[in-house]
Amino acid sequence: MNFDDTPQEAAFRAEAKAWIAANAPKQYEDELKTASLGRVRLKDANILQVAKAWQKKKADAGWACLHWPKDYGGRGSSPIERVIWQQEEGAFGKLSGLFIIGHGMCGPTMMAFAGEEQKRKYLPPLASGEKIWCQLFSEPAGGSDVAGLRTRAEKKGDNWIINGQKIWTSGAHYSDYGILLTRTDPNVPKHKGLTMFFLDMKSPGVEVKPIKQASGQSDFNEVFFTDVKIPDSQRLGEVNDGWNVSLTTLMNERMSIGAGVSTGFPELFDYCSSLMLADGPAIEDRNVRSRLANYAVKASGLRYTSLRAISALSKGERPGPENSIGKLVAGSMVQEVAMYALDLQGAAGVLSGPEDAEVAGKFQAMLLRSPGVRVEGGTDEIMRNIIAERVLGLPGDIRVDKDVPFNKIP
Amino acid sequence: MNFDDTPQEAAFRAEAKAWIAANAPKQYEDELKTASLGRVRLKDANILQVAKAWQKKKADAGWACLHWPKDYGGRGSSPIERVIWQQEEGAFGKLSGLFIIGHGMCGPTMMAFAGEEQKRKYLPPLASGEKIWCQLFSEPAGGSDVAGLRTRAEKKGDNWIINGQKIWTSGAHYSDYGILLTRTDPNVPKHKGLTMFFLDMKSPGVEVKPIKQASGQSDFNEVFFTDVKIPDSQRLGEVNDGWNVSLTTLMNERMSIGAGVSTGFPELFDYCSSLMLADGPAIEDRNVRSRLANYAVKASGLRYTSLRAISALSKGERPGPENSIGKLVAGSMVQEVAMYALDLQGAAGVLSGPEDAEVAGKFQAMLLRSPGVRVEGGTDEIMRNIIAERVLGLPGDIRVDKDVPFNKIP
Amino acid sequence: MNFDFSDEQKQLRDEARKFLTEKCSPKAVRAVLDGNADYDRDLWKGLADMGFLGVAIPEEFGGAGAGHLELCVLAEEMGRALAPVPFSSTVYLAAEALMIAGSDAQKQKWLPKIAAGEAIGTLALFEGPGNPSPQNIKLTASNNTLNGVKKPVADGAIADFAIVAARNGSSGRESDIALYLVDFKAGGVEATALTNVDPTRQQAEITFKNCKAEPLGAASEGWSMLMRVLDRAAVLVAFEQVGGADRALEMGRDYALDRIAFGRPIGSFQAVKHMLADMYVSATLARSNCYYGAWALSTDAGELGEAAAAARVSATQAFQHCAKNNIQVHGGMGFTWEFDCHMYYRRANALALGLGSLTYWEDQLIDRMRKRNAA
Amino acid sequence: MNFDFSDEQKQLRDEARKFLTEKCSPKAVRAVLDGNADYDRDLWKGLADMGFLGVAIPEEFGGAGAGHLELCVLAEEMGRALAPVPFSSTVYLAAEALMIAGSDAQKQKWLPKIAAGEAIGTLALFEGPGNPSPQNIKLTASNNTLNGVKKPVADGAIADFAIVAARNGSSGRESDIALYLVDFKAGGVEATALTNVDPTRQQAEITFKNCKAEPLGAASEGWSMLMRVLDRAAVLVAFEQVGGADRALEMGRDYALDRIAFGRPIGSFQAVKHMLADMYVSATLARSNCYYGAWALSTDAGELGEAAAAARVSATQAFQHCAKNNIQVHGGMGFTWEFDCHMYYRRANALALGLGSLTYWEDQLIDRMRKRNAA
Repeated sequence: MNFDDTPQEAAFRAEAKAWIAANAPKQYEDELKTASLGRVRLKDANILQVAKAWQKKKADAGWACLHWPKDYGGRGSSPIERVIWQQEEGAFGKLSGLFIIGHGMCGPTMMAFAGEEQKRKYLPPLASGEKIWCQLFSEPAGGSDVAGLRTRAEKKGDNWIINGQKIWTSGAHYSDYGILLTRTDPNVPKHKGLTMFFLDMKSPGVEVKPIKQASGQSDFNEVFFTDVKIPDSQRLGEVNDGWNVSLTTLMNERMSIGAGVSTGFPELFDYCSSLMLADGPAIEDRNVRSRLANYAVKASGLRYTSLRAISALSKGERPGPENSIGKLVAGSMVQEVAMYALDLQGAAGVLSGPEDAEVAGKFQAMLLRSPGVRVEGGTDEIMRNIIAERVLGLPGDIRVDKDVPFNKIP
Repeated sequence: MNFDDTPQEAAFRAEAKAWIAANAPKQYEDELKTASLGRVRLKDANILQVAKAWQKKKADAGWACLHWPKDYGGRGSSPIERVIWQQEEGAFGKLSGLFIIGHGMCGPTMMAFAGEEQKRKYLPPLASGEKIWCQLFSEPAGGSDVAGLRTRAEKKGDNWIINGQKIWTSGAHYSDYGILLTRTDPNVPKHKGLTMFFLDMKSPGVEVKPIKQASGQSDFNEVFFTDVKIPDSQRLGEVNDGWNVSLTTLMNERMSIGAGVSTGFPELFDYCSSLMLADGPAIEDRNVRSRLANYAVKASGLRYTSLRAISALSKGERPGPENSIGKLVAGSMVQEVAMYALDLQGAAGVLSGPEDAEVAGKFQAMLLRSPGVRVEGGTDEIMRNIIAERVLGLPGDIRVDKDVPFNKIP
Repeated sequence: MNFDFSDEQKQLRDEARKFLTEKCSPKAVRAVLDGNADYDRDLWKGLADMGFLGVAIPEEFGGAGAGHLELCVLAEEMGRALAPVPFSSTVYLAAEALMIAGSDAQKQKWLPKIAAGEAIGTLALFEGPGNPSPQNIKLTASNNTLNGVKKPVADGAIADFAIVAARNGSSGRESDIALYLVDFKAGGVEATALTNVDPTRQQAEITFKNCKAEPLGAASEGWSMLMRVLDRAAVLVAFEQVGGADRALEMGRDYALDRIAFGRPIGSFQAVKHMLADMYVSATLARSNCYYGAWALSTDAGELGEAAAAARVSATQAFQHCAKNNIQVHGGMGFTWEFDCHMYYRRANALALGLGSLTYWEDQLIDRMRKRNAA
Repeated sequence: MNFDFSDEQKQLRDEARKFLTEKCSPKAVRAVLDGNADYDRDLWKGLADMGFLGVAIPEEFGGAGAGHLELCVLAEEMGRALAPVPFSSTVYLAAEALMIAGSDAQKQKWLPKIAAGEAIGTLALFEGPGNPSPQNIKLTASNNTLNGVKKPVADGAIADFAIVAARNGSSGRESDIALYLVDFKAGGVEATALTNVDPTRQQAEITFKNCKAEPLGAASEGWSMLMRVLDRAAVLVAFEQVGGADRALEMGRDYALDRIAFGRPIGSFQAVKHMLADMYVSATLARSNCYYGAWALSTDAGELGEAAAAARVSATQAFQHCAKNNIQVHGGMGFTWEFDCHMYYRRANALALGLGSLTYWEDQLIDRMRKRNAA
């Protein structure tokens, strides 16, 4: 049991470190480090431009999408090299936030189901960040029940005509392309009537509207489709086999590790370390200490769980769905942490303006953003189901809609 | 909003108070007061004899089963008078523990379904505690799914022949009679093939075995039936209508209020009030205080919830299933309280012998008994279902066994 | 025993609910949330016309003289409706302080205006982070002139007057703290609204510069009067919290019945059912604790201190719990600005802090239980 | 990086599990539970023969000299199997103390016996309620003679020797505390077994009356050596706790798959599924914290103090959580003596206290995190 790199790993790390030291946009490092929950923003610069520039620079030097084949704009690296890169890239990795969906979900799906020409055409600019992709699965009627989607695709000659609405599409407003899951046959059970496509987001009939979140920010969009035309050549997988195609996408989402979930603990510990309460330093208050200790072991537990997953990777093993505990634990924890931090501030905890609030309103922002964390990318309840079914092997929920034609489901 | 009795209530209270002061077995009061979770025991006396004597005394003076009709050994009191009696009887009420099943479940079922002669014959001695009754519903295969029971009753002439096994029967070993739920038709869906009887527990073929609990005590029994004969005249309700009969019984169980669940909080507060920790009185330790406050508001919340239910009674309203929160909250709380009390004792918390352990091992006994509280009379999960369905009106669970003949269910 | 509200009080509740459903729809609340108004003036006027603002104010001072049980009933409804008006600062804090400590002249001047909706009052207590305690009060008073800064002050920038806790001694004892009444017209008062977690209830910073003030009550008893005001307000705010918790629970329940996923209402999944059952449990425990608080408040019983702290702790937990999990039951939609869930979440977290933190009240509860046991 | 046990260590685990499945069945554990034996002598002998007792003892002292990662692996298996033997007291406490502080002669005398299963040792630290702290140690030592009472002492009434924490000064400083080694044959030792929550592991009271003892290590460093022993033991006990938690989780999972209610496996109800998922989560967090502890223990890293406290806190919570809810998943049957659930519940609650309470270790964790941040 050790934390040492293998010689090859060490060599790779050194190379990455050196290149990053020489090329990373240092001027934003501090701002990126302190960025809290939700979409990262920069005070005096357009995050999109900064991110695209950094991604392009990485791509030109062969540091983009490391685990992708060279032909498609990657480096053909091993999973562990990818993790080492993430460790070395550190705060600058937050600039990749805009590409995560494209690199983590759309790319792998294209790689698995697009034609060779299409791959050579679309993947390199996706890897280099010149083109941004989004994922169009969720719908208002869908929610956790992704396969319940209603967006219709009807064949007209060599084209498909799309009508419907998607929601929770992150980055749709600045995306160039998207992968789209549609219903092509409502007369069969819901998982059997879906088909996947990719499309140009600039196509006529595509309308993007930002969603204002409970937190007041807008990290997501609604996307409306009115008679949008997609050539059959942009179909991914067989007609009505879209559900299986989408599983590839979702699996890849869950595979991404080391990314590190935010628990809010480091922020809370720092805050308590300097905070003075009525009768002494907060850090010496036994109630504070007990709360901190309980959060501390969750935070460290998650950290070491991901180190174990990385070790599995480095041995060429495939880390299992065990990783889904990260989001489950961190989601409700970050919310509790925020509430407790406000509690420690007393009545003034209600103030959220950067100038009036403690530590620039960090915890107030955390409080307002945290409910989303328990929902996005799978609710706590879905995560528990995943753990219970895939890890512990317990039976799935009873599916009343299993063999019912979609258009017969209430 | 006030805590005052109406004039009638005040008069009744005064009468009860006076009679109890003059007649209660004072010598056991302290012991009864400090009795913790589980079946009450007395050091130098047989609890069964003491309890029966007190019950008989009450009956002779017209203080037994107050809400029952006079003809059946009761007093024809209003529900609120019954509560006032319980308040005045105080710790002596714990002596009624042995009769709770009989008075709370068997009696009402007999009243609703037995013939007039049978009622006049069986109910008065039940009320006076001369005869003790038990309830034979649960089975090893049943658990939360009571209607899944397998004990067979087959008609032979004017008799029914019973074969099978019951479990979790409290007091079976000292009971004279019992009400018994059996399966009379396995070829119909499970709720439709049940029939209820009452029987003499001394009947040939009835064998009672105590169950040793995880806590080491034995508060319950298994009861085995081998070709036990029950005359058809002791059938309660129609053949195959036993499920509806049993609902009467179970409803009555849930109706009993004011009984007061044990949360362990008063014991913990007293303990902390005198306990010294390394750096001062426990009660001044901010961690202890926060824990205590959280338990305190649960305990007081339950206390006042039952006062609200009593007020409803006193207005002649029927308190709803809201009362089922009591057991749900208290069950897991008493377990947490016990664990925390041991934690406060440090390594010595592991000692459980009355002479070596803190406060005579009260909290160690609580720790070992508490898991049962979360299960007996409906698990936490069943309680949450009851609240969700009967109080909040949410849908029942999906029932795969609903219309399936019993003998076709896995 | 009747541990419940009277039929008349229940009628008042129905009346208030009907009124608020009409005059204080989510749409109305959003007008303030979105910053189109600092509070809902029409609603405020309406509450005055209904006689709600002065329900607990004696008739001789222009109120209805009904009592505090009636005020508890109204507080619950205000919480349910998220009423975007300075009700708690004006009615639970300013009016209560005046009734406890005010001179006849002071009562005559302000209480009728409060009842008529013509004056907004508040309590200026906090000076930045921290909970109520004498040493946290730095604002000075010398010959009735105040200098210092209070923040946050609920509804401070829309208030006409404030009860101010000030330091007029340096013995380090509670007796250093005195209460003053400041008419904002008097000058020397500068109030600015501050961004806060719940925009439907204003928070402000108030700077007092050589500000003339009149003493409220005996100087040396400032602190004990303040504690009494906070205890009484704690019960009333707890009713607002219970009202909010109940509403959040209902919203979650209704959505769980409507929303279909996997071919069935999500309310048929135990994960959702049991989440809602647990919300019901904490809301019920809080309500019961509040009823005891209401009894103690209305009878000014010796138990008030303990009852208020228990109601406060229990109701704070319940509203935060229900508001948080109401969003969870709603899933993604619950996290949109468009759905109302977040308005309850914001209010729950704001009310949790307004009179001092949960931890502070836990501490108060234990102190008071110890006193009782000692007695 | 390889943040995992090596293949050899995993082989050792399989070997140990195979051995314990055979030699330490629930039936064997019950023999001790029911009081038919004070510990399982055959098992103890078997562990010696397998070389498990001396796995971390250097070869020169009759051990296998394998190391502490191997000992962590074994500890987990001992926890899984609820092994009713004095393993933790003898191996984690007594042997560790000897290896840290013992003279060559002391090591030569006792370590080989431990490895051979011929000597049971323990640590006599506690004197009634309370956590480890110098002022809680009243037992006196003057010219190597001990007087006082220790309680509880794990396996005290079956031990052949003990490491005793004693007071040999009254400066009120940690340096007043020294460690001594007492051979129970020497006399002046009276040990009685005491009833405890987990009868499968003995707890005793030991009275030392004019008992001759040899100093262990430098007198003035008694307390710091003791702290070091406790930190090392904390990691090892944490592995026992994780082993127990995992087993309790498996028992619950298996029962949820077997047990049919309402016509379906109870494991298909979300209430049960999610309870088990949450058990899995805490067991996984604990395991990961323990791995870090194992690394720090085996490398004697400066992080040991913090890592040990984190492993201890996390594993204590996990085992208590899993043992408690394993009973709940089993419903009524889980509360019978006949089912094994309660044996895990008892062990979980006993291990939670053995080295000092959860609260104590939470406190230690924060102290150590502060030190690191200060550094």
